[in-house]
Amino acid sequence: MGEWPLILFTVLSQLVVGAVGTLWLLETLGKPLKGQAVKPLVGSLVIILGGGLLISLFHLGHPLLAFRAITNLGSSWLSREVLLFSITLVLLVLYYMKISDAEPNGRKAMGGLASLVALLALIASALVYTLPARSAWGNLYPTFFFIMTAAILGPLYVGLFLSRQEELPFNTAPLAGTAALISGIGFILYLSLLLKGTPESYQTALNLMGSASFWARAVLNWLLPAGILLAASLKKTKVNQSTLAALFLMVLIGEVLGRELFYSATVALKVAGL
Amino acid sequence: MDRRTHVSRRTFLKGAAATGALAGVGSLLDFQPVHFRHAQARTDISTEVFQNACPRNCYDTCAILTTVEDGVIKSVTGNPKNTYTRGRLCVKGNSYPRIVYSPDRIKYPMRQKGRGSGNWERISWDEAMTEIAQKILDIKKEYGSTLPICLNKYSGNFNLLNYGIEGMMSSIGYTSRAAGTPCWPAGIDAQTFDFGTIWNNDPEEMVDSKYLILWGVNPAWCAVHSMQIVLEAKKRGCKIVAIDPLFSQTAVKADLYLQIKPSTDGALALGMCRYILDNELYDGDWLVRNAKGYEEFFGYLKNNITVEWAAEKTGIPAKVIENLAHEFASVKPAGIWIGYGMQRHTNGGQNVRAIDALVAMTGNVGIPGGGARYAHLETWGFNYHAMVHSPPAGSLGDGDRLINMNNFAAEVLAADEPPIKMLWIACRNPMAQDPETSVMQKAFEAMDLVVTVDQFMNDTVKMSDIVLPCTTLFESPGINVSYWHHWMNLNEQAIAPMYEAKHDVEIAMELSKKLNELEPGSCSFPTDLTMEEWLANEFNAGIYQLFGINDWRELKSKGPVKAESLKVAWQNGRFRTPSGKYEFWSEEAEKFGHHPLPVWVEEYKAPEKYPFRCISPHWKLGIHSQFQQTDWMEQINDKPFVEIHPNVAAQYGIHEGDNVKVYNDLGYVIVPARITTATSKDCVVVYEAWYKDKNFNINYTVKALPADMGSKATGMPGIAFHDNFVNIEKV
Amino acid sequence: MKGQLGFLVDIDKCIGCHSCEMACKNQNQLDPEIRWRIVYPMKGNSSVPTERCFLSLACNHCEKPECMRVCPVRAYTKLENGIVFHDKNRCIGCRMCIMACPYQVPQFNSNTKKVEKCNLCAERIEQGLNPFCVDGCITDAITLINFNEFNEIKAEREIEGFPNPNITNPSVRFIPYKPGVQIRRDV
Amino acid sequence: MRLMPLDQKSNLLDDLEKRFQTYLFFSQYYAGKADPPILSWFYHEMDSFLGEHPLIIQGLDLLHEVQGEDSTAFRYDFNRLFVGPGKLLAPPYESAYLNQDGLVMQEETLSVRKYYRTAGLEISALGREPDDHIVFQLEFICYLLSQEAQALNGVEDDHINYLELYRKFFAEHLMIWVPKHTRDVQVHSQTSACKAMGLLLEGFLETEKQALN
Repeated sequence: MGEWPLILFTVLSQLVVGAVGTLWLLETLGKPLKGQAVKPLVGSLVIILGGGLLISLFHLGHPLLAFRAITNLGSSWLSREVLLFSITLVLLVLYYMKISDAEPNGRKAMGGLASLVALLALIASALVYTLPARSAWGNLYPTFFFIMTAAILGPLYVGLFLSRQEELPFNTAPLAGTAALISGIGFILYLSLLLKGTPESYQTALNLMGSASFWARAVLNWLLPAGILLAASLKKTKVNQSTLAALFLMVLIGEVLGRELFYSATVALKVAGL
Repeated sequence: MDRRTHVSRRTFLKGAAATGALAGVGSLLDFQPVHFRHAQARTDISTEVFQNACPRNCYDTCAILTTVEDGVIKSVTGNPKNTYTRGRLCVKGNSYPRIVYSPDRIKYPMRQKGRGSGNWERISWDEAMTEIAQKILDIKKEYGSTLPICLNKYSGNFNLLNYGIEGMMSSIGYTSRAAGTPCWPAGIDAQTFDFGTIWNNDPEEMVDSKYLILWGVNPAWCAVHSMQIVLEAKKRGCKIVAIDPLFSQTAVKADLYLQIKPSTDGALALGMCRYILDNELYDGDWLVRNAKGYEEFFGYLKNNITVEWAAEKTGIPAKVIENLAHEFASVKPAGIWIGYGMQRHTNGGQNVRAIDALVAMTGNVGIPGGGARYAHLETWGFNYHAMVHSPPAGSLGDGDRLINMNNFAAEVLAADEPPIKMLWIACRNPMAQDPETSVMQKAFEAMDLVVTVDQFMNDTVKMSDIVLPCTTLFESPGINVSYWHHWMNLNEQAIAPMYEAKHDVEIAMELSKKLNELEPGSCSFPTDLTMEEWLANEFNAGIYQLFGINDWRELKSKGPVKAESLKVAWQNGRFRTPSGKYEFWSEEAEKFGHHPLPVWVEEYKAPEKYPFRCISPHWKLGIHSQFQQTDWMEQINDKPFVEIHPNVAAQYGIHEGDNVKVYNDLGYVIVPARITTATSKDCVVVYEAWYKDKNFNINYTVKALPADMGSKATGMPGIAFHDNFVNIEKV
Repeated sequence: MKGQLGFLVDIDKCIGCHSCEMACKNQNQLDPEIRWRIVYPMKGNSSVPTERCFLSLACNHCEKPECMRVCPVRAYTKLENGIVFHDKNRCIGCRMCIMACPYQVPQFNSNTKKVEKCNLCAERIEQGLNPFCVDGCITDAITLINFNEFNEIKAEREIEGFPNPNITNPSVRFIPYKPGVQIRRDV
Repeated sequence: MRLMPLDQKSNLLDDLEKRFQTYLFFSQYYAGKADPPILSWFYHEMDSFLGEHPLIIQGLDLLHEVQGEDSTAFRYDFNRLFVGPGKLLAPPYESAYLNQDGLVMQEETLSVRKYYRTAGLEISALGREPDDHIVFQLEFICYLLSQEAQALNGVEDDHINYLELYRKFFAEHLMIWVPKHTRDVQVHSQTSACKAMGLLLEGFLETEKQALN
């Protein structure tokens, strides 16, 4: 359980990536949103990402030397991740400063740029864990899972934040519901891949399925959001704000549990037989 | 804070003066620190390398080089000048600095109020010596002799100077002594009957063997440097055979491994002898020239032994025995290394004699690469000046009273006229290592005074009244030789003794001074020699000649030296038996109650209630109760365990790691199971060791059952540690 | 010296005595929880019981070291003699290398809060000496080899218990255990 | 450099005196020269300048109870904590806390040795006792304070800035390990005397840390 800084950082940063992307979609597909509604949202993303980056420092033995971590851009995805998320943070701040009702196009471009860099940062983050030494990770799944985390948490967060103040061009909740469904199905495929893989993959799958928090997560993170949100969108009813808040909280807990398992259940290559 | 009153500066200074008085060290403006001195001028902090010698009771008795900087040990390594040690240390030797600098060492003389209470007070050396000396004098007065004082000292430190502790005891009068050895006596007697004494070829020339049987010996754990020699011999084409009831680390490396039923080694050797006899593969010439009684031996074989019988006894197929006998008798030189484990049985001595006979009848005695290798004492011809002292004039009695070390607890309790009232323990941890631990507890409880000299708190120290801190090998000089290889290693003092630790000889001198102060003439132990003088006094012309030096000080520059002339044991054919020949027929053996021939003696059988033989061999991360307790060893392994065969485990529903109670009438231990095919269905294995802070001691189950031999050479029979029968259950 | 240094581990000779590990610890003055070289006991099979066969491993100084690839601070460098050198001064204790090494070689020192590992006694190599483990091995089971000159045919690149060498191409070779004839009672 | 006065009324020499006496007392205590009667004397005579740190208040309250306490129980407790022969429950060695292996005579001990040498001293039992034993460290500070006082009085004309050395030694050694040690004392002591002395020492060092900053 020593990986809490990483768990929080990855989940929070992915929330931000999802949120900034959702916001950009909203701004692009509809008419510009009101600056006074968007500004606090972007401000909150700055705080969350900044906080996440700060938390991630506690993973280091020497947090004060963290600035060194961008010195191996040539081959280290960790260096690239740190750099890209730092740029994302800067872009978000610029974005925040640009938000005013006077000039919507410039801020849209800035939002687009921030979303793009944020997505790249997220992919870099996933590639950090794409390690051949860990057969459960050495594939496309870390990237898939990280994107899905962003795709579930982001729309929910933005929807929750904006729903009271703004009439949105489209409902963000079904987006999250669909992502939850895809994420859940993706995980079933992932498990079957692990069970057929190396002994270490197999053991990882057993660790996952044998853990209570895995099943808690399945309910909180996949079944309930997918069920509630998709049912609501089929019935064309709007999810009320308190349900949305409850769902967001459930998903956040589910993602954190899932990320904890991502680190703790994974079995490294075994040396020797014992 | 209301109740606290502010004192004026005047009152305060009055108080301060009182502190000063308490300290006796003056005041702020006139302060002389008591624990400091002016730093001695030094331009640089020098690095020095010292020679040390590992003094543990171990075949390898390694030569060590110790790097010291500014008076502190930086590292230890093997001394490459010793071609046996080859500049390498074993896992234990490499961990030495951790022992010297553990903050948990016993630092000062301490007295316990209430044995086992943990209530210790620090006392000065003078107080300690006064109390002990007074007790000795009181005992002498009350009982008219010093016989109620009993010494239990053995091999925790095998430095020659540590025999000074025996010398100290001799110097106060006749005392009671733990006599004998728990280690190897049955085998010594066996070889003494056969050859006249123990003497093995230089182990370094084992590389020249063509055929080598490692019989009941596990050098991969207990003599690692010899394992290298064995592997080198194997590389050069020597066939390595391991015979052992356990699939030991050594057996794993052999060309051929035979899993023999425990305690039936003699049957296998005799079966082989019979085959060799029938097929006329023996060395007739050698027998005619060198042996006494081989005709009788051949007669015994013909009338009593068959290969089929041996197969039945040992569990080894007849065909395999025949092959083995054939190969062994057809290749020269062929040798056998006889381990100590295989003689810790009620028929252990006889089994060794049978193996000796096998080596002798094939003419492999007295040749390079051959031999019935067991041990030797040929390099041990020192003066024992520290040890040999006469009692003071007027001492009553006619000699020391011997207490069997292998049944120490019971014999101490039974001693009468006079009873034993005081114990002095040095270089031993009997509470952890001796059989029948619960009886040992009672024996300690019955004493008036128990003095233990040690480096760390252990089960024995816990049961003592006074504990005295002793030096490690790096803190006192000495000299070490081996009972296996032929080297002599000088041990230099590399660092100052930590805290108030003293060497056994220094303790003896202190006690002698105190005794004579309280009652002049009560102790004859010299008090005015330096440690170097004590060392010098151990040497004599014979030793110098054997090792090719003129003065022991040469060792300081020369490093370790080897007795080259001893290389091949019995090459000259002059055996030290009464007949001067190798004795198949030994009247000496008969005198000690044995059959004169190496005959088969039935092994000790499992009682119905306790179907498993519990073998408790040595453990690779420690030697007896030393080393396993250090943190580096704990990193590798930190718990004892019992090895159980998979079939037995299945039968008892035991899984890997389950706690298993190993018990018999005497007691029990509870240890986790390790399920392994390294043992057989009729044996469980628990390695003997002392673990820090763990309630584990296999000796709670071990009965003080004597081995068949040992009385001739060591004064007492050995102990049949491996004839221990137990039952197991999952808990 | 140029080339690729590495270890030849003769499992047939190794008796699992831990002297190599302890010599390393003693001479390099390591903290007790840190083991630059580890003697791994192997699970048994039909010819050898559990814990009677061992795999002694230190850093394998891989040709394509994962630790070096993933390290964000360039604490790892590959010296011209092939040693994968870890510089404690640069390390910030992110533990990325611990995740990435297929052989679990880098270890986190909770005292220094940095990672450390075997540097193949680089300073000794410069003086023409062997690493401490090689000199400390009682049975000569560990040899320092230079892959530029190495052509021992008995040496294996892959062996049971040793993780897939195709990831990093480790600079270690093994001579496998050759069991003798065994006459065992209860197998 | 000037010390923050412990009490605004006093002058520097007074400050030095108080510190000196306190360190001296603790060093005497650890050298095994104090027993409950002396400790209760300490309680009566010295509480005035130990400051108001909560640990000190707590310690003094506890020390108040010591007067009737059994000297032998205190002695056994003291030995279990600091002397032996068993595993020490609160080893009085810096290295036992700072050395990762808990060994003495390692880097940590030698760095203390270096400090002593900077002031021209070394322990008389060099190589026999670990230089970082608390008795030596406390006595060393007494020496530094005394040298500083003598310099102030013009008795000694030395180039060493003893006060600076004290401040550094305090920050780099005493303060780094003694709080860990006194916490061990809290956990393992069985008598009020040992417990109280642990609290007082920790409280005094805390006060001093603030004064030195």
